[in-house]
Amino acid sequence: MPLDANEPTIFELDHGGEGRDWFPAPEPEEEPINSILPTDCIAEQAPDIPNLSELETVRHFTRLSRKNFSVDSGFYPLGSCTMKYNPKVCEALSGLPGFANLHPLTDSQFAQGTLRLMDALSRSLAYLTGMEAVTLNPCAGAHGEFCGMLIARAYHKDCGNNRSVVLVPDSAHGTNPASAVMAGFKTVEVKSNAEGCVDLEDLKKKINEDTAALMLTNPNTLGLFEKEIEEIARLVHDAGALLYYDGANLNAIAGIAQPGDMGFDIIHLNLHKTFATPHGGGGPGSGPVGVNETLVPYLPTPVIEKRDGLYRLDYEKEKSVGQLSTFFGNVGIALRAYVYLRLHGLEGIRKNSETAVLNARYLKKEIESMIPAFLPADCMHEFVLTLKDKDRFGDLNAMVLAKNLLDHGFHAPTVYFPLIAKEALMIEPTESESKQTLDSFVEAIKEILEEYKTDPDRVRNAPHTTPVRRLDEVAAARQPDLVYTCPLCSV
Amino acid sequence: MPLDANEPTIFELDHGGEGRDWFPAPEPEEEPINSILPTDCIAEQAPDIPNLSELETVRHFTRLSRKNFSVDSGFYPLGSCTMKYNPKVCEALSGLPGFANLHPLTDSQFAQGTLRLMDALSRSLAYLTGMEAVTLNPCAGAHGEFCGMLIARAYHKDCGNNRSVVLVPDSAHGTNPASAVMAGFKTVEVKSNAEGCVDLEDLKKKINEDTAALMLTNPNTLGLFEKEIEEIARLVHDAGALLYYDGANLNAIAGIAQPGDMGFDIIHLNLHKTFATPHGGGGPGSGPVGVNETLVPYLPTPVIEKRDGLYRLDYEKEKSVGQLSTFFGNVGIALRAYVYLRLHGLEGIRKNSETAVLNARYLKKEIESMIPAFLPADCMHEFVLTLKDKDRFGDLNAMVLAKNLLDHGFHAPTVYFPLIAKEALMIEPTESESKQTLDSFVEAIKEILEEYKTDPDRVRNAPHTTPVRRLDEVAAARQPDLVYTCPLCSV
Amino acid sequence: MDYIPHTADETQRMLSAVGLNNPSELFHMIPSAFLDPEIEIPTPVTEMEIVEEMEKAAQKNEGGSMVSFLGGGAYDHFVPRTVNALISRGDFYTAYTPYQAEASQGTLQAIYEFQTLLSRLTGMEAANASMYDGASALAEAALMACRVRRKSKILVSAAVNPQYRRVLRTYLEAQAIELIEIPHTEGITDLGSLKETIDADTAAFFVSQPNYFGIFEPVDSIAEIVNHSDALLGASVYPHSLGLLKSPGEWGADIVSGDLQSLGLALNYGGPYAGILAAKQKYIRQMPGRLAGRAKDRDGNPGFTLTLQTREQHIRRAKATSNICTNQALCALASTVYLTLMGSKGLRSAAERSARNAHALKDHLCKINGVRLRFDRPFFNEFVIELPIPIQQWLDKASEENILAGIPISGAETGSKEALLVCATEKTNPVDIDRYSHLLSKMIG
Amino acid sequence: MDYIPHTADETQRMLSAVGLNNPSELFHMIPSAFLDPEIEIPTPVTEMEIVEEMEKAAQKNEGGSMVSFLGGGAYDHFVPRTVNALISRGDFYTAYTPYQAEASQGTLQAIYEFQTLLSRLTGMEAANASMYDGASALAEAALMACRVRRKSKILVSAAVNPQYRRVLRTYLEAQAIELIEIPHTEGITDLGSLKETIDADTAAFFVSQPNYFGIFEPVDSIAEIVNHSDALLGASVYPHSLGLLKSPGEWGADIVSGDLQSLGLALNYGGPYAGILAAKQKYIRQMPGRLAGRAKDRDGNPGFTLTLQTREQHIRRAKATSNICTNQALCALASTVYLTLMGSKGLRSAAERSARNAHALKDHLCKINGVRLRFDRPFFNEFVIELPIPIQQWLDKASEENILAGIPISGAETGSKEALLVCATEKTNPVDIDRYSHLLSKMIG
Ligand SMILES: Cc1ncc(COP(=O)(O)O)c(C=O)c1O
Ligand SMILES: Cc1ncc(COP(=O)(O)O)c(C=O)c1O
Repeated sequence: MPLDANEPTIFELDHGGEGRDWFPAPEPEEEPINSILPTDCIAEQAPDIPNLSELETVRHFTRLSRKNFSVDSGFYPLGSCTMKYNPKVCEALSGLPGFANLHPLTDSQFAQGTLRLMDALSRSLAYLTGMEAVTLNPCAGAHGEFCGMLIARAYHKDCGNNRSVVLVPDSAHGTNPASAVMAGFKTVEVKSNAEGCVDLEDLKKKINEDTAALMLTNPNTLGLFEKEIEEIARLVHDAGALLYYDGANLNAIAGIAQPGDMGFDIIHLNLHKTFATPHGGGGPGSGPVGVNETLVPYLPTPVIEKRDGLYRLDYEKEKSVGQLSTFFGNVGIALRAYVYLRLHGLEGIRKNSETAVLNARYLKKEIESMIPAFLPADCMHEFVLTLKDKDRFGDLNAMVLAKNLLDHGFHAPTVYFPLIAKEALMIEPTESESKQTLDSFVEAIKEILEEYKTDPDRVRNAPHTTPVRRLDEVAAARQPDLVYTCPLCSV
Repeated sequence: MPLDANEPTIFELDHGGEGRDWFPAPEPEEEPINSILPTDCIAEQAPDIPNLSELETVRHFTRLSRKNFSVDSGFYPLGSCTMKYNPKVCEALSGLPGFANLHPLTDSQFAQGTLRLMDALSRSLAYLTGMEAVTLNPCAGAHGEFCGMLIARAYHKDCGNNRSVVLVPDSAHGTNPASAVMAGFKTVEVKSNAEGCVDLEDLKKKINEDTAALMLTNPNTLGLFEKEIEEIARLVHDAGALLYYDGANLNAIAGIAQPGDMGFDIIHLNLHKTFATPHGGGGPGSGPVGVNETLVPYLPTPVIEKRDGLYRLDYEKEKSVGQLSTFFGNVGIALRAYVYLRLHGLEGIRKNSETAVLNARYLKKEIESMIPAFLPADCMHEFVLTLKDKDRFGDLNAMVLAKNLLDHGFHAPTVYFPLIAKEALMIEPTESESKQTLDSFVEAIKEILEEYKTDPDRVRNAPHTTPVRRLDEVAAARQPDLVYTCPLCSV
Repeated sequence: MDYIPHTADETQRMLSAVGLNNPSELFHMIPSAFLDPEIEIPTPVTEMEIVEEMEKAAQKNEGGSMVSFLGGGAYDHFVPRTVNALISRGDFYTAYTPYQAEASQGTLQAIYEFQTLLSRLTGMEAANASMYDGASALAEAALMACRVRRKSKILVSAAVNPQYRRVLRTYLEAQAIELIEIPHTEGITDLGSLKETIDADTAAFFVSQPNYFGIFEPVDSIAEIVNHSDALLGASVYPHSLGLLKSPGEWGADIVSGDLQSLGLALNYGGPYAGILAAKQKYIRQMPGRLAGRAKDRDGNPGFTLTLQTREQHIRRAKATSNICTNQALCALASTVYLTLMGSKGLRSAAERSARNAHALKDHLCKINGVRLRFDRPFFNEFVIELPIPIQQWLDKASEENILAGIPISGAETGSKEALLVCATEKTNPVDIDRYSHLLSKMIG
Repeated sequence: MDYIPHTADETQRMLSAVGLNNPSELFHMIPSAFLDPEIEIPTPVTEMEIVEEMEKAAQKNEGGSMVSFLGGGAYDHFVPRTVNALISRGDFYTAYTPYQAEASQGTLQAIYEFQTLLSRLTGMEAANASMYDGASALAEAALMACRVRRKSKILVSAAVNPQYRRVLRTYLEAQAIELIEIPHTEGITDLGSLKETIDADTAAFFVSQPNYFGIFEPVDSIAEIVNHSDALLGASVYPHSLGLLKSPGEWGADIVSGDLQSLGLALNYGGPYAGILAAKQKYIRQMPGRLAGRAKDRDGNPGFTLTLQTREQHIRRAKATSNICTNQALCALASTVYLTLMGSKGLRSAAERSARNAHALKDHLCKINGVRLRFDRPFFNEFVIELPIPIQQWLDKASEENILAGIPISGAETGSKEALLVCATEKTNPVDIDRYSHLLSKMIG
């Protein structure tokens, strides 16, 4: 609808409004503000923010929202992102006033409700993954990785050797090496073998007494289970290093198998993936970190403890890696995950994993005859296609296919990741999607491939039906326009 | 976006799901239900309702919502409907658990919060309109009219004469005659004069000792103030009849002038217009009725009364016209209106009326050069255009213009109402809309008239950009398809 | 607080454009005697202040957080949180009646789905887009029956909810339609009296299943009697029960009314709820209210539109089938979402659970000395008990313990002494059932 | 509860399609030793049950409904109800990071607007799309300064919130960056010590305005000192105060961090909040986190896209400016809506009102015998008082009266004995100010 056409920014909508009286006017006898506060601290004018009417505001953001694709509006098979259904009840309950209005520095005796739930959630996550203890403090997956790497660092230091290298498979998510570096490590890449898994020979070559940890995603970012995990764990532990689990892909195996069992020493989870907290257009998430028994003392502060029947927060942990966030991370997100886990129990979580894998396996099977998978092995909850065969696909590359899917009413899969797959399309259907939806997605791919034969130009130039067409990102990066400047003001 | 293309019904989405366990399973030792309830009352099968997953449900209704035009998404100048901004705070506060969870038959001592607000609202509405008392029981405007007509009936009966006729101007809203008939009256139409107001001569001709009431909208449905209102009131009262005020158009004069002052004996208000409660896609609304002192005993039951500091509901009112709804009408809507009124006070309400009139007057002025107004007089909060001049507009009639406005991102005005105006377009901008929006609406009309010159076919065939194009209403009414029947089941 | 977008300068420019200097001049056509009235309503407050005021007022409704055994036409059923999440999309609730079909396909399709769901639940062939509430829907159903049969006498069972009967009386009296109440014997409609009273002038007989006392009416016998006359059989139903019970269509009803509240709507101290009106296909042209239908657009694509509008006031005016215009659309949408979420399985188990809980409660209570069922008949999820102590005494005691113990019913209604209508739903907690019976038995001693 | 759409039959058909009979076969590649672990998490409950459980838990948070004078990095500010109404649209909150620009214009434009609002508020030329929270944003700002200056020493004022300093330490230690705290003298940064400590190796000095004690720092003098070195001047701000105070840009900051919580976010026991990171244009290529930019589409129409992504981990991996991926986007959206609703006027009056209320409270309290300001300096909306009685005694007493009276600050922080950090906002009610001082003066006697 033209309703959804170009929407001006709030700065362009600004027509010089004088603003609303949000608060009762100060009593006439009240002193002027600059006799209360030092004049030299006060700005002469209020900040340059438009004063729109409430309807102008509501309409603006309502219209913007309609330009978004979302899980609530359609299939969002974005690989590695687990775009599953975010239950509304989790939203509603985490927002109850008793939770929402609680100040983080409230004496813990008056915050027992939230503290108990946080404790219960971290225990359940520990049981589910087979770890000894879990902290909810990290705000996202990468924050969890950072936390985990700090723990690895502290542990090795404690053991008297400042190991400086973290091994990261070439298929790993970009946050893995970045987090290791944030924690002061150097990273060394471990190759994947022809089957898409860690190349054991390469690992053996690269692991040594300077290796602090190996970061592993399992199933890995190709959607494949690292079958040699026992051998990998043995190699890592024999070298005196720690095995780190990137839990972004836990949705394939939650309740089915435990990272703790496989030999992982440190893990992080993405509550905004496996535990269905919404992605929020990019965040907030929550990245709890679990550790084995040895590493418990290194967990970040504060730590929730129960004493004399009361939960409290302990900031004084001698060996802790310290504090990671202003307070205790994204508590509101943890509450959502708590509700989700309570609704599911073990059976529900297992069924999620099974269905997530079944959906991926089925979808892969249905698509494979049209577009080859990057690797033939049975996938877990996601899989990677490759359009690298130019003879077959011409210039219908991963990006082109992605943009055409938008025109068919689907969000695009993840493209060009993992980096080891050329022209990669990474598809994760999640357990929330019906067979009907998967089938219609297959149908859309078929139609696009057909259309490419009859009208390649239209296909190349997709999308055609989105609020904007393809954007010139190169020009945007060359001359970044990051903040609105009034065209008249700049002359 | 193709996202918003054809969305199957829930019945078509049904793929035979087995349904969810919404409740804990009955204990195994529990008796089967048909040993608790008489078997012959129990249906063999559960009702034939699809079992969709929660995501299927959420996605379906999210997608449907995106096919709607709404005040939150754009300008909605629907005449007579007062599509003003519905403040979110009114929604949020009326839904507080203390209000939402209150059972209507709760002992009134435990419902003092709501009762006090209802009492306060009805008093404020009475003060604002100059009436003696107001009931909140009617569920909508037409329900209020029905209530008002019942009061008129009861009053005349009490006075010993069963007057049987209600006079209704030819410009009146359809509910006016329909409500009079519901209350057992016959209706007689009073003509409008050339100026669009009640024709006093015709009124004099038709009013007599059988006249129970005259129903009047002021400003009337042409958006014109009935200037002769004092004379009309005199004529009506001299004939022993009552003067009824249809308050659908109060948004023009709320706080500026009082129906009570003008001589109206009974009024109804539309909280879903002047008091900004949302229209909900067709309801619920609320249609409070106010009366003068004489008529107070006839108000419907229950009546809120305060005794010994406690509010209670009185059902025993000897002269009352009786009960109109299961409980006390749309309490949740009244709460929204209460919040709205508290936020505005008299000054705010007056400013609303002024701005509503200014916006209409301005818009009329800007459009008039392109499309003539039905009548030249200065309008109040709305005005009527006419496209009846075929020489000038050809087949660009009211409906065609309306549909083209949809393509320009605006909701259409009310068309073909009031009936006395040919090819009528009735435009009510409300006070919520900015000058910028009004100007862009004028621009759109200009563009449509231009386009009609260059590409009349495209104009005739609008809309082009809506989720569906023009629907065949004639065929739909000839063979009504009112409920979904599975195509396979019907063979 | 104001929600007006104009700057002072814009207001001035707009005034100039229409040849004025001052906003007060806008009202020149209003006789000056009427202008500038003195009006004493409270001075405005800010959003921050009204939030505080309303939160306090909500807390003053102690009943809103008490453990409730109240039914009698409004029920505390479980509502998935998703219902509210969906109907609170502004795209739905800030739209008007879908007169411009092309810009209202969301609302229209939802109405069509609602009509279908309700016709399936009631066993009728058609249902409209909603009436105001259960009582006014019953009244409109009675008027509709009179139009269908061109008669002006209505019979109603005295075991129909008294609030509903009051509203029915208001509506029928206005049009001078005769209304006769068929008494109940021991909690069900007196069949003998019905047989005697129904006659060739009767347009319809209306019955509730389950009835006001929660009791199952002998609907098959009733249908037989009514079928022997020319009258229509009308029903007023509690739709929650239809997850489990035979539909009115199955037992022979021609017109069905009821209240949607039990299908996903909050209690809200009585409203907004919404009325159900469903009927056999052959009667739809006499139906009041809005109807959506499926249609084809210019390109042959399916779409939805309001239809059969010639029944309605905006076309037919004085001759319309009803005066209703604004209805309870958003409530109907809530019920549509609710039904879709619950599915057939959820609906049935909700109804079963309500009945089970009520029977558990009854079993507990009837073990107490002197407490007995007023009517010893099968019931659904409400029942009437007599106590050996004054009803009000128990209600007062219970409320001290944070319990709303039931709705007092007068001796006139029960045909004996004052009694108590007690209700359970699928939400009723076993712990609370225990507490109720425990407290009562302690009090009776 | 499960949210899975498949029927048993569909599951079977899909299994067959991939050549399996049984879901357990899906996991054949997992060594069997790992399969079927025993896991003891609570058995599942229904939505109906979890609603009850969570409502009870929420009630156990007495602090959530007490009258609060707590600040110290999280503030109880007024938030228009419209903020939540808009950000709770699924179209926003169930979307991912806007990597597919064409399908994410809503999110992208909102980020662009957010960046603009924040750069205006802070007086910087650019701002990113959010960090995790105020403390981690400060830490990332410090790392950014080290990259910009290619140095590895950071100075921070001891009057910066201690929680923030703890996090800063965690981040800097990891990369072996030296962190030196510049002590405060009587509540403001010790200028002498700063002057002495800052040297050619210093990448940046970070200060808060107002600082942790609520006190205004002598930012002009600080800027002068820092400008004489090669170090950057970094700020950690309380953005609510920027409605009224000079922006960090005005007093010479190069990089600004802070927490969005005071701009429209609920307290939520500490999160989700979001971090602010803004800087001068010349530093943006060293900025961590996401940035949206305006661009042109193929038809020449304006649109928005993520930009300068080569700074980020998904492109640059180990060499990225930060590891951040998921940020706090929805919180940034909430702040964007909040700021748009409040407008410049609302923001300024909110900040004024906070300050007024705090000063009124201070005036009341300082009249009480033995109560005095720890630091006699101008403050914004928080201040530190010393009491003639043990702090905990007063806190206990106040909480009995439903008041959270403040945050205890150790003698180590104040440089003297234990004291109390007390905060007021625009929401603080005069009645509660009276109660606070009344109770305290009664207790002190
Ligand atoms: C495999 C993998 N690891 C780590 C992350 C980082 O998680 P977050 O975005 O929560 O920081 C992601 C997120 O996309 C991921 O897919
Ligand atoms: C002038 C007029 N009168 C009466 C009504 C009827 O009000 P309601 O729709 O609330 O029944 C309307 C509604 O559109 C109206 O415009």
